[in-house]
Amino acid sequence: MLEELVQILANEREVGAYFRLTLLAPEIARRVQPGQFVHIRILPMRDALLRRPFSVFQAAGDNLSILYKVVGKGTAVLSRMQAGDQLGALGPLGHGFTVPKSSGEKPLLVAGGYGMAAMYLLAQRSPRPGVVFVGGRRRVDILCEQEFRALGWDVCATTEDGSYGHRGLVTEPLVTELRRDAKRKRLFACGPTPMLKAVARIADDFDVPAELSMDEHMCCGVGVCLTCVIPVKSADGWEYQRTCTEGPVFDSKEVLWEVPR
Amino acid sequence: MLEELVQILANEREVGAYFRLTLLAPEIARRVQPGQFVHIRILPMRDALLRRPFSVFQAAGDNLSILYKVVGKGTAVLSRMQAGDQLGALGPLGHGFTVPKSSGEKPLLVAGGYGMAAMYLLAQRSPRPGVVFVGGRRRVDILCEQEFRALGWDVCATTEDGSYGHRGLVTEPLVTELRRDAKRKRLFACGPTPMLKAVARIADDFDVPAELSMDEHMCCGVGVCLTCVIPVKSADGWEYQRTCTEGPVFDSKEVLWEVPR
Amino acid sequence: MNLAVQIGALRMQNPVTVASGTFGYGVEYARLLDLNQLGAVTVKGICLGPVRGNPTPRTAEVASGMLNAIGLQGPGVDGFIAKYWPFLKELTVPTIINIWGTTVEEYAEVARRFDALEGVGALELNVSCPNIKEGGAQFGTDCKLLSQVVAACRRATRLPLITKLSPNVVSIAPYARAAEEAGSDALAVTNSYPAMAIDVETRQPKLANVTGGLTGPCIKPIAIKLVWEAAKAVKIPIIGMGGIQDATDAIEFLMAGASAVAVGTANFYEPQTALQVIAGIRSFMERKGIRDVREIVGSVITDR
Amino acid sequence: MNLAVQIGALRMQNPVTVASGTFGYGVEYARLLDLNQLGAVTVKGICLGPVRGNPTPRTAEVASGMLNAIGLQGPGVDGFIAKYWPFLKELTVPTIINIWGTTVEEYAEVARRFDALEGVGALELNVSCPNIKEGGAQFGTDCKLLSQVVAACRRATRLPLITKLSPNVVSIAPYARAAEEAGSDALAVTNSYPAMAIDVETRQPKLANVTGGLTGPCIKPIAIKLVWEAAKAVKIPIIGMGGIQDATDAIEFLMAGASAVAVGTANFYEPQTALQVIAGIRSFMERKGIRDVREIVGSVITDR
Ligand SMILES: Cc1cc2nc3c(=O)[nH]c(=O)nc-3n(C[C@H](O)[C@H](O)[C@H](O)COP(=O)(O)OP(=O)(O)OC[C@H]3O[C@@H](n4cnc5c(N)ncnc54)[C@H](O)[C@@H]3O)c2cc1C
Ligand SMILES: Cc1cc2nc3c(=O)[nH]c(=O)nc-3n(C[C@H](O)[C@H](O)[C@H](O)COP(=O)(O)OP(=O)(O)OC[C@H]3O[C@@H](n4cnc5c(N)ncnc54)[C@H](O)[C@@H]3O)c2cc1C
Ligand SMILES: Cc1cc2nc3c(=O)[nH]c(=O)nc-3n(C[C@H](O)[C@H](O)[C@H](O)COP(=O)(O)O)c2cc1C
Ligand SMILES: Cc1cc2nc3c(=O)[nH]c(=O)nc-3n(C[C@H](O)[C@H](O)[C@H](O)COP(=O)(O)O)c2cc1C
Ligand code: FES
Ligand code: FES
Repeated sequence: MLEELVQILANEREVGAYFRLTLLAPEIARRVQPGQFVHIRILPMRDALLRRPFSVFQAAGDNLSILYKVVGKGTAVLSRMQAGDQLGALGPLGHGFTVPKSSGEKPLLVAGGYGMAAMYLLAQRSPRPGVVFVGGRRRVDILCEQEFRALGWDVCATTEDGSYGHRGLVTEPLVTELRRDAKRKRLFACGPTPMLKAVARIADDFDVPAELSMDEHMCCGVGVCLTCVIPVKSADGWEYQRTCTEGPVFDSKEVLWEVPR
Repeated sequence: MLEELVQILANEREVGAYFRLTLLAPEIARRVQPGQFVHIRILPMRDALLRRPFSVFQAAGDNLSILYKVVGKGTAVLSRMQAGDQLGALGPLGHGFTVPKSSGEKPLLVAGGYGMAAMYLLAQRSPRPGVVFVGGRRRVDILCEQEFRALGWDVCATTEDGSYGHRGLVTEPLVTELRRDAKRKRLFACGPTPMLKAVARIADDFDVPAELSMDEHMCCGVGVCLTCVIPVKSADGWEYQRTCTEGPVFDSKEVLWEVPR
Repeated sequence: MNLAVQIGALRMQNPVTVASGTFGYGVEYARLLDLNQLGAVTVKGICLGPVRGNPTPRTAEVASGMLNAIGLQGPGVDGFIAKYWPFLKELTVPTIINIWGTTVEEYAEVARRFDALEGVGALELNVSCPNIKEGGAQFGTDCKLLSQVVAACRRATRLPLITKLSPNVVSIAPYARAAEEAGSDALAVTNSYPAMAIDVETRQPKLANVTGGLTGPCIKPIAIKLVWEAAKAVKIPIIGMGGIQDATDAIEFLMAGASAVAVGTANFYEPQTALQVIAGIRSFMERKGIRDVREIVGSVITDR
Repeated sequence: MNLAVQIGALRMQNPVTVASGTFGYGVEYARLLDLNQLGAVTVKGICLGPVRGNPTPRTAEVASGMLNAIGLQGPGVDGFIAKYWPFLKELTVPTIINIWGTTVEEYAEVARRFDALEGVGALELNVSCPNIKEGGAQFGTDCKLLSQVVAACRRATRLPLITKLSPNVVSIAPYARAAEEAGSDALAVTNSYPAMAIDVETRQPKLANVTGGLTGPCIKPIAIKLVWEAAKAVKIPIIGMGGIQDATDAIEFLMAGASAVAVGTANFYEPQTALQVIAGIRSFMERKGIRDVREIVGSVITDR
């Protein structure tokens, strides 16, 4: 874990509301594991103080990139920053995905929207290719399909409005695939919470292991503030665990989707 | 009085900590009178909310310019802004100088540091040239001397460290001039408060009229908040008057330099 | 679409006014905006006689806000009537007159004087100014004194009475109830918060008065909570204020339980704020299909 | 140049600690900064047994600050001693343990437990947490209860006691004096301020707990005033906190009367803040020719 003032090398619109940000962040880039994130301080946002968490999308040499969607105040300000501008970066943070082994289960990735960003390093570092199920509302929400194909992975896209790939939810082709053959598969998912919950249920139904990257609001990003907790099974029933520290990746069997009364 | 979102046309270092800012502000530029000011909202300064007041230095056609010194947070942010960026401008504000008449008294201008900025329009619009006494700590504090000379005015510069012009205080050559001949002269002064106070005393000593542009902290700039008041003589002793509305230019005879007990 | 709200007998064509002391006597801003678009104009605090106010510096900028210790400089009742009333009475929107005194009797006397003035919209009792030595906040932090002031003004006038509460209390509910029971028609929540800043270079306080009132976006979360608690405590309407910069802020106050809102500090840096807030509330209602602004009032969902 | 200060029997090598709840148990930041450079480490509030805390969302961003309603999640005394004490006791700087309870007896019991633990620097009594139903703030807004809690803890331990006062009072002076008289060695001023925010799109409060505590630069002017008033009321030293982002902020607290300061919310966005503050105080002293940091304490000039 490191804190760096990093320089923006590029910050360009990918498609729709999605931007690709490349940073010169040698120390973090070198250390990052798939599924980890960086906590970014957007310096021009002076009255909004908190950092914003983003999955590390790609890391190569001294460079690190992020794929982000403009959703609010911080990402809007970020999208107007330019090469040469500086950001504060804290990372790599969190507990990432288990990188598949060549002899292990076949990885099936499930991503919704910018969830795709958390998946690239995993696909890249996996010794065996698998399938990425990627979903979104519309065509523009299907990100970097070609980059995953270039790694030798199959990509199965779904859009809710049918404007691209299958029409429907991303979990539908996943279920089809698991119905065909659920043996020796492992699921890795990142996306909106309802999608993660659906994936957890599917994993349960088919009895396949699944790792979920949870998207919770964060404050410190390093485990001290206890903002980002989710209820997780524990020896004495359940406990709150920190998404930024014990997560963001959790075993789907451990996540409780509601706080027990 | 108008509120405009205005565009920066140029924002360049003049000398030392002084910058010259040119704005496209047609409505304000057209209306401004010598000694009036604009109240500027520096938009990127998000946690610092208040506007900053600046004298209008020059106005020509649709353009208006300001000569400012970087002294704190707002002026520092302003100095990093670029052509094309936007500012909020409220103006023209305040009660300015009395423009000399061709048959009237000879204008003697006294300026310290950025006080020079408040003087240019007055010199330009005066039908008869006079003398500008300009003072500063060091050579870099003597601003736009050539521009005043180009209007046909005499410029008499003083620096405290003697690095340029006379060595000493700006009021010394003024006194020399008045000793020579104080008849049919009118003083106009803008600068730090101790300088204004000295000018007021000199005006009194030589019995010449003097108009002083007071530099007080402001908040609203339009007379509603009552931040910028100074004690001024009135029918029933004294009252607080607003620098932004009744001023910034006051008759030196009316200004009380201390609040009466 | 209905934007009108009722503050006691006072009808406002929309729920947006300006906060006392941040809009002078209206006339100063008349060249910048059409005052008749507002729900009401609220003027700077007035007491019986003219007041010079505090020495300078009187304001200071702080993170997302400002401090002030103006000390209620003002022309007094007569000065106000002579100098500003001729302009204000010609407006088509009502004027809310903010009043104060140093004794219960003085409050009542000022109320009586304005009762005699034709056309006043409402009186707002400032029992919460932190910046004067006598009067002001002491009435707002003592339930008994508060009751006395409100009751005395109630007897002195038939004008709608709005009691402006102090934020500087452990719980606002008893004060809200005291004002209601003493006959106040509405509450204004909240005034500025006691605070201080020091210039470390000179070691002097940034205000000549040493302490002052904190206002602006920095106090909004405090003000929202006070409005929410006051609204649960009383039946009379509340005018919410504290840090409103845009329509979203205003709607937050309405949802917390305010029937109307006032724009304060924002006027200083963005004089069009109140008008922008009105336009923004309108488009929020359009977008959400809300027909009557009163449906928004108190609509926060506190049980998940 | 002397930077060391004394908080009761607790010696701090410099006047800068971190605020409880914003620095975990120290270990989490150990990879980012050298904890032994601090004046002291202050840990998250601990009560007798483990506590799960409030449902989420627990924090929300607001103008120049944030709201939190964590609900004092923590491992309890035993969990803390097992999990975090082995690390903390090896530090060369003292640990201040922030404690709380839901009854006077519980406070005393926690104090007793830590009295038995070798090497604790001081206990900070949190009588001012706005985010739990029982305990917390009620002890901080009632002078009698406050006296009882402090006195009971005083009897339970010889460790230096720091009473952390609530900002949510009409005047802090009586509370400061009550804590002093009941045997507190120092005060911490101030905790977070009760507040609330609403998401107008969903109409839900931004915190699951509905209300929470406001912290960060937005509350600094309030905190400075409280420190100044508390310092006038008592002789015991004060640890000042509330919105400190840099050395200038810290010096402002020292001038107002604090003998030491704590960096809170700023840790979340800039973990190096406390170290930067120490360096900044040092260079301020160099620039001004100040030999001993204690010369700065209370040095504000309030008579012009
Ligand atoms: C582990 C993790 C990885 C993430 N990776 C990515 C990514 O690769 N690409 C991407 O576009 N986004 C990612 N996000 C979501 C991203 O953090 C939010 O979109 C961003 O914080 C929104 O900031 P804002 O200021 O634009 O929104 P605002 O709504 O203005 O933010 C207000 C507050 O809410 C928080 N917030 C708002 N939405 C979210 C959200 N969905 N998740 C967490 N906090 C939120 C902000 O951090 C801020 O504190 C990730 C989130 C987490 C927790
Ligand atoms: C009528 C008038 C005309 C002026 N004309 C010019 C000009 O032409 N060129 C120029 O360089 N400066 C001028 N000034 C001064 C200018 O307003 C300040 O230098 C500026 O506000 C400093 O802002 P800051 O954020 O950099 O400083 P900070 O110290 O960070 O500002 C903090 C607060 O103090 C106020 N403040 C600080 N210094 C002054 C000051 N000297 N006068 C008034 N308010 C101050 C700021 O407005 C702000 O509210 C004028 C001031 C007035 C009142
Ligand atoms: C400069 C200034 C002067 C004020 N004068 C008064 C006043 O005369 N009477 C009063 O009741 N409130 C006064 N207030 C308080 C405001 O009316 C309002 O309650 C407060 O500023 C909170 O709103 P805001 O955060 O939007 O400014 C004043 C506030 C400021 C900033
Ligand atoms: C997330 C969070 C958790 C906190 N937890 C505690 C706590 O457990 N005990 C306590 O006494 N204060 C707690 N506080 C209050 C801080 O210690 C401090 O008093 C307050 O945040 C003001 O300082 P700041 O503005 O620098 O953050 C907490 C504050 C925050 C923001
Ligand atoms: S974000 Fe602070 S503990 Fe996870
Ligand atoms: S700055 Fe507000 S009255 Fe002059």
